[in-house]
Amino acid sequence: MSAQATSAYVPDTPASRTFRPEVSDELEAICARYPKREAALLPALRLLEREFGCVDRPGMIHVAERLGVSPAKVFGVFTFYTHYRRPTDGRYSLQVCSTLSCAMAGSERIHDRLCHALGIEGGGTTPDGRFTVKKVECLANCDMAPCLQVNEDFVDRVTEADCDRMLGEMRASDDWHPPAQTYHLPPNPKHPPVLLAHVLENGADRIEHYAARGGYQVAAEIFRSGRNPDEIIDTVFQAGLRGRGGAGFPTGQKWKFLAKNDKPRYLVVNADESEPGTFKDKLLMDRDPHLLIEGILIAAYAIKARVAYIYIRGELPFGARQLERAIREAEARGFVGPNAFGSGIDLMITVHRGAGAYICGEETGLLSSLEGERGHPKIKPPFPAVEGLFRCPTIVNNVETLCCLPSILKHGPAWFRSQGTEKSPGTKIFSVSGHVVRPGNYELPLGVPLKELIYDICGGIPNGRSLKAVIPGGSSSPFLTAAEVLATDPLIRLDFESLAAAGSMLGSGAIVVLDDTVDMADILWNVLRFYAHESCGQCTPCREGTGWIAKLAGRMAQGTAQVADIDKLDEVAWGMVGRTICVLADAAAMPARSVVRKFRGEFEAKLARGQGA
Amino acid sequence: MATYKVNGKVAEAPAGDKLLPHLIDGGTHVPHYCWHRGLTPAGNCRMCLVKVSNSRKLEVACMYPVSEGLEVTTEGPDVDAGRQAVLEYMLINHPLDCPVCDKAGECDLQDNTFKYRNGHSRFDENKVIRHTKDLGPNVKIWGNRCISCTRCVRFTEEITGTGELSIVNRGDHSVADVHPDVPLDNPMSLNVVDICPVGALIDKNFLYQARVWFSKKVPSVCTGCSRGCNITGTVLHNQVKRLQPRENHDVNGFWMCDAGRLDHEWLSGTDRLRVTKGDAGDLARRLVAVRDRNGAGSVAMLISTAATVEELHLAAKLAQRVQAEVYFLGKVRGARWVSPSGFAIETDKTPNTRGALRVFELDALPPASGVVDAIRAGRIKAVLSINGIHDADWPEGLVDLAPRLELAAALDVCENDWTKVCGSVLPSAAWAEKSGTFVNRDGRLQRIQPIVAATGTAQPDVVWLQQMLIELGERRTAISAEGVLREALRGIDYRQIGQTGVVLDAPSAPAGVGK
Amino acid sequence: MESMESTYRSPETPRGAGVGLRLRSWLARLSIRVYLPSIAAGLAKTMEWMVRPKATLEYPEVQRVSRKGYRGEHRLKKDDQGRPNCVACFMCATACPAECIEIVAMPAPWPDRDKVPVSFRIDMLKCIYCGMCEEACPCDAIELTPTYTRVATSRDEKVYDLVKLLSN
Amino acid sequence: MTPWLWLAAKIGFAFAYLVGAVPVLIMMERRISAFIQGRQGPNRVGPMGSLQPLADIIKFLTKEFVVPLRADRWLFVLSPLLVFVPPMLGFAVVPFGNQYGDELLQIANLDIGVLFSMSVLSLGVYGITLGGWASNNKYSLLGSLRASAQLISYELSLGLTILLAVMIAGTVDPVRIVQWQIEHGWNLFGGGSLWRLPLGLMGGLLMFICALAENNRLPFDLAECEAELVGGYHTEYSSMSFAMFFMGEYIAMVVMSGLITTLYLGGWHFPGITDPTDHSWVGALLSIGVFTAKVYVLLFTYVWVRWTLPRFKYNQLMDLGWKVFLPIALFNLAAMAIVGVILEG
Repeated sequence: MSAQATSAYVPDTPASRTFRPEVSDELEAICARYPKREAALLPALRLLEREFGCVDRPGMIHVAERLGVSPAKVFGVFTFYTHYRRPTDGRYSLQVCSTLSCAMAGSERIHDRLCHALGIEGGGTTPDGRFTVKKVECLANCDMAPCLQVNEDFVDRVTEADCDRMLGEMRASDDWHPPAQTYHLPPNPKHPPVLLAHVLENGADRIEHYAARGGYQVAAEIFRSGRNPDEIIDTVFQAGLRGRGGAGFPTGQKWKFLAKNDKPRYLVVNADESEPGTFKDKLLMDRDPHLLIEGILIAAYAIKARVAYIYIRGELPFGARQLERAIREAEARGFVGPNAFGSGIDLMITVHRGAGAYICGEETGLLSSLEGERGHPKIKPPFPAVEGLFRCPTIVNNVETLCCLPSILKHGPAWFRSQGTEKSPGTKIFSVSGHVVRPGNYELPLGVPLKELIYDICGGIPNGRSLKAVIPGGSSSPFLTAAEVLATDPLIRLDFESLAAAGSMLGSGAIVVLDDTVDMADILWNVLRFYAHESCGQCTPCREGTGWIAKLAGRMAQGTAQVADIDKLDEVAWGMVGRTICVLADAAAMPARSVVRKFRGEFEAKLARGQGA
Repeated sequence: MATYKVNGKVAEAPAGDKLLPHLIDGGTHVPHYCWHRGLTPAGNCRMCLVKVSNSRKLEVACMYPVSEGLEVTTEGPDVDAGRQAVLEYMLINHPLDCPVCDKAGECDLQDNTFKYRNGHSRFDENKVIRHTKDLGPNVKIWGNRCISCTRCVRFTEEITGTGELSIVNRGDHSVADVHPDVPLDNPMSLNVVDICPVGALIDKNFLYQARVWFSKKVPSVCTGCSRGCNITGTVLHNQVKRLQPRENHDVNGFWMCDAGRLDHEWLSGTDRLRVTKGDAGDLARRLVAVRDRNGAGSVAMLISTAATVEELHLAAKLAQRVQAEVYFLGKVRGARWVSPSGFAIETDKTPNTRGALRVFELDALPPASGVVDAIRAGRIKAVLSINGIHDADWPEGLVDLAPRLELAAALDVCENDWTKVCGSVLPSAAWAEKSGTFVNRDGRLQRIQPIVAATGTAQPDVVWLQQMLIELGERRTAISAEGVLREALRGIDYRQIGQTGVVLDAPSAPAGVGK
Repeated sequence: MESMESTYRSPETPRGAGVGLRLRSWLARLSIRVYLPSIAAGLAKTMEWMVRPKATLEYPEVQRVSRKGYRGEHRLKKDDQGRPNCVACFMCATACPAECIEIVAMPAPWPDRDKVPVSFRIDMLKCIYCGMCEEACPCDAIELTPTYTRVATSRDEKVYDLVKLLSN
Repeated sequence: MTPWLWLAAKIGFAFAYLVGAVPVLIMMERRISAFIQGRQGPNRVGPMGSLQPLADIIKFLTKEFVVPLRADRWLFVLSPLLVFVPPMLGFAVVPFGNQYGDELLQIANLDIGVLFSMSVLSLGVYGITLGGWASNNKYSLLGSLRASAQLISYELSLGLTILLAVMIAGTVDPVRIVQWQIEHGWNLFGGGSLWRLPLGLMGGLLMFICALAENNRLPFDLAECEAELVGGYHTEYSSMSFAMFFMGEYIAMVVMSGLITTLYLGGWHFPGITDPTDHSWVGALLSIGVFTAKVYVLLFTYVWVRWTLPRFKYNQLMDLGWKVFLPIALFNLAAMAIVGVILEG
């Protein structure tokens, strides 16, 4: 211990931090984009990180002074988010994704390899302050598992050999970056994509490309013609578009709930894609940001919002840069900004980066975070549509939802309804990862049989293995067993109703396929560890319960639990359901209960073995 | 107003109001941690679960709005099961170190656990360890005990506006903390200890001083400034161990300042006067003798504004009898401090300036410096001081002029330069040792009562002054402080004053008496 | 004699008994009247006790070995580093029905605990040796030893302080 | 040796014999009571605790003699002596051995020795009565009254049983009673005649029981019944005066045992051990030894009975004395007289 303590990396902490004048101006510019100065807290911490390499104590005090908040609040916010660089982080922060798909692809081995090569323990920093290795939660790159993030850059499909090579290169250079991420889209012959139609095309992220393929026409038409916003709402309502973020709430309905008062209205784009297994929004934002911006324009017009914020998760810096550039491009063309499309409407779009908190994907948590607070969800009612961001009526929509808008308005609700099912119309991007031959994003009409997706479209289970379980909608959805997936009656279709009837949910459409090699206890531990790590800590049942069931699952995975602990896990999980402000506790409890119930025999056998040994 | 039902009984409250305060006011027991009447509700502890007719699941009463026809159930197996579950979660990472926790005995978590849990835990895992450290000069945190209710955080944000506290980390590592370089050091910081529903935040001054179940709690009024915050004193072995605010919305709300809270240490200090020098009757005779020798106005009385209304009344009688000139001794310190929530700390650090104005029927109190001038002028030949302030603003030169006096006498609580030169010194009971009333700056008459017994031969000034008056034939027998109050303010007795006081007249706050 | 009769009721002669039985019955009644057999039995019993081994131990040459659970004088236990186990929680003082325990606490100088006693006094003259303190102790710090022989020559000596209790 | 010297020697021996018995008895009483109760008794002072009585005496001697206020001082001082002296006198006629040369081992060879001893022994009650009265204490007075009533009650039965022995032996001279028993057999067993056997047994038993009552021994120690009367007649006595009561009681026990031995247990003789014709110093010592042994067996029985039987109630005591023992003793005597006349003329 003592040897390690002496060799541990201790950074020098300066007595005070002060922004350079130009950074100071930048901060003021950022503050100007929010109605309250303290809302610029997260971007301000990013500035600290950029300017001084990390967020440290004097830096926090400086930011507190600049934003007029207390240092403790800054400290509280900073400790809430995991993605900011700590003073103890090394020059290169190697963040290994440890969540489901990556874990199944062997991220644990990558992590251990890195630690071993650097001679440090997980979470530690080399004594020279050069390298830090840590495990992080889902990096939204599940089809490229296992995934590694070096500072802010992604490295896909890392092998142990890659690790050694990269470490060598990083040792040699002070400013090493991995090669830019390449994108792929698996072939999907059955259904021509709508949203994903152009993502792989060269230059698809440029406004020229987007405009050339007919982009911004819908928005321009709406803005210039001065259409009645309620008409647009009605159109969306008739199209039956349901939220693509997870809950599946009808978007038009949500818009109609907006409080009728004279407060400013806000449109917030939920780009905090952090549900394990989901990686659709990342692709859209990285490759086709203008599609989103056009969607934002339409939605903002419809709900009479004059300010839109894109809350993008901190782990997606490239996406944030793409969006910012796209906004600048759109501003240059007069689509965004004062007097958009010459309509007299001033529309400001701001990209707001999160910093590593799954709970900020929950809409009220996201709003708290956007206000510069810890990402604590708020009690509903009042719903954000009545009292949301800065206590004003606010609409929070998912990236994919907004991306659907241009085509809906272009082709009309009937066209949209012609795809998918009666109650779940339209197409949806399904992010398939895990044990399938061709993982990736598939845009399919809702109502596609799950079986068909796995076996026909994705090419089935590789290596001649058989199916064991499927997570149909991100790790917060209850698991489906192979029998349930393969059954023809009822046939499980990928739409909101069919999955709800099967006792699970569509969620964000993140499908993780597990073959028969996996140990369900390991999977459960992995999932529950994620929720324990991501619980905001506000409500007692969630704060304590997620940790408890994760520890229980941990002992089960290690085989040191008792058979009676299976029931205990089930009961403890049940105690969390419906007792909290947001649904994170339910999101942890429901899959946990489904796993221990559906795979009880496997758990019992394992634990009985463990006790015997 | 909406009509709703609580456990089948009809109740009324404004629609849209949160349920919990109305339930509590209606006498229903609803356990709660994060909710505090003086703070905005947060709804995060999930303890105040009740069943409402509008919802399938249990709802938290602190955030649920009252609506017409709502039916609320606050007890029964469902509700108890919900609370039990929440308590179980709350306890799994709680260290359960009640034996060494100062909160034990007055801890909400302990009480509710006793009520709802069976003493059994299903938790076999390792507990999360959080920090134990000083948050500031007066407050220490035991992070393991913290239940993240955020009462303290909201207090520093909403009441003091200083925001030194925040919840840091997330999940089960959440704990209240300060920024490492900015300690919790505001004039009201110790209130967070009172509102902490568990033993996470502890008053370092009270740390390990007493187990509360051995101690006694006595209501009184703070004498630290003219605000007159209502307080409760905790006493053990005849020593005041701590002072806490007592709820009074007309004076201090739920709070008090740190200075007032810590203003009890001198009560058992070594400089307290414990031995009588001289004798009350003799003193009275000598005062009269001085008057007889030198004529009316040759005697001065220097009365502190820490004297109770009763003492002032008797002092006025004495002054009349010996034809004394009366001057007043005060204590004015610092600048007025007002929190964003409106809680004020006054500069007049004596509790009864207004009472003195009223009893002596003056518009302004002659300051103590007048005595010095009068002695210098040769007018005053005897000075009797009546002082209950342990560090009063004595007028400069008074002590040096003592040799020019025929008689220097003091009724005082602590030894000071003046009592050292006095021929007669009668030790007085301090505020915590006597009964009496004060009029605060807003004209509210409030009552103190003995928290501890006086040491040595110290007596309340009411006793000393009555002995003097008896000697002079002004009175036949000594009566209680309450009797003196009835005499001083006709028609008011202690029962009427009660625990929260009565307003005497419209306020015009005096600034206190300078040197 | 009335009272005697009431205590020792003569056995009734069964109806229709034979001569032998009647005679025996009569003798029995007589013997009770005369007390002599009872007295003889009593004398035999006392004689038996006289020759038995004695219950008394020759204290102090022979010391009684206290049975398990004997409640003698208190002691405060120490851990392997010689520090008192006591954390000054006052549970013993709270449980004590004789109110003979007086503790003054202070913050602990060691990191592994919060609170230690700076003074721990038991007035052994007030103590009723009920063992409730031992029952109440959450740290297994106080226990009642089998020691029962400690004498003192003044009242003050019987007020045990921390040092004494730790060395007891 | 001159007769006077002999007399002085015998008196000296008797005095030492009686006074010396007191510490022995104290010791017996305490050790036996302890043994019966499963205890050890005093065993610290001297070997086996043998010096404990000495310690007691030193204690008594060094304690303060307190005369209660308004007590009759003279009688208060006198009464312990009255308890102490008469039993000693009674020993004068008891033959405590055979004879050495011509000299009988008896202080005074009175023809009517038995009657003398009876009369002298009953004087002891004066001491008790006076002591109780002189104490000026109601408990003492009650105790002493009880003692006198008890003495009178049992004196009758005692006298009748003594008479029985006298009738069997046909003489009132103790020496000759012993002689008769040597020749015919112990009076306890009827003096060698089968028909007298039940009478003798009954007489001997009655005499012993009455002796218990006479000596205020349990179960008849109503006079000093602690539960009701504090200490009875000697409540107010302390130091040596209390010790005198104590000694008087023990000496009375010894004398009474000597009398019973003489009248019913064959005196100093035991067949096969003593030879009545052996007047050498060896024979004399042997006979004294036998006498002592018999006396101490009786004394042991006193103590044994004390720690076996509980105290009677006063009414039971009186019932027993008057309604049981007196008729039995009378019947015994009458049977002896009538049957004796019929069978032996």
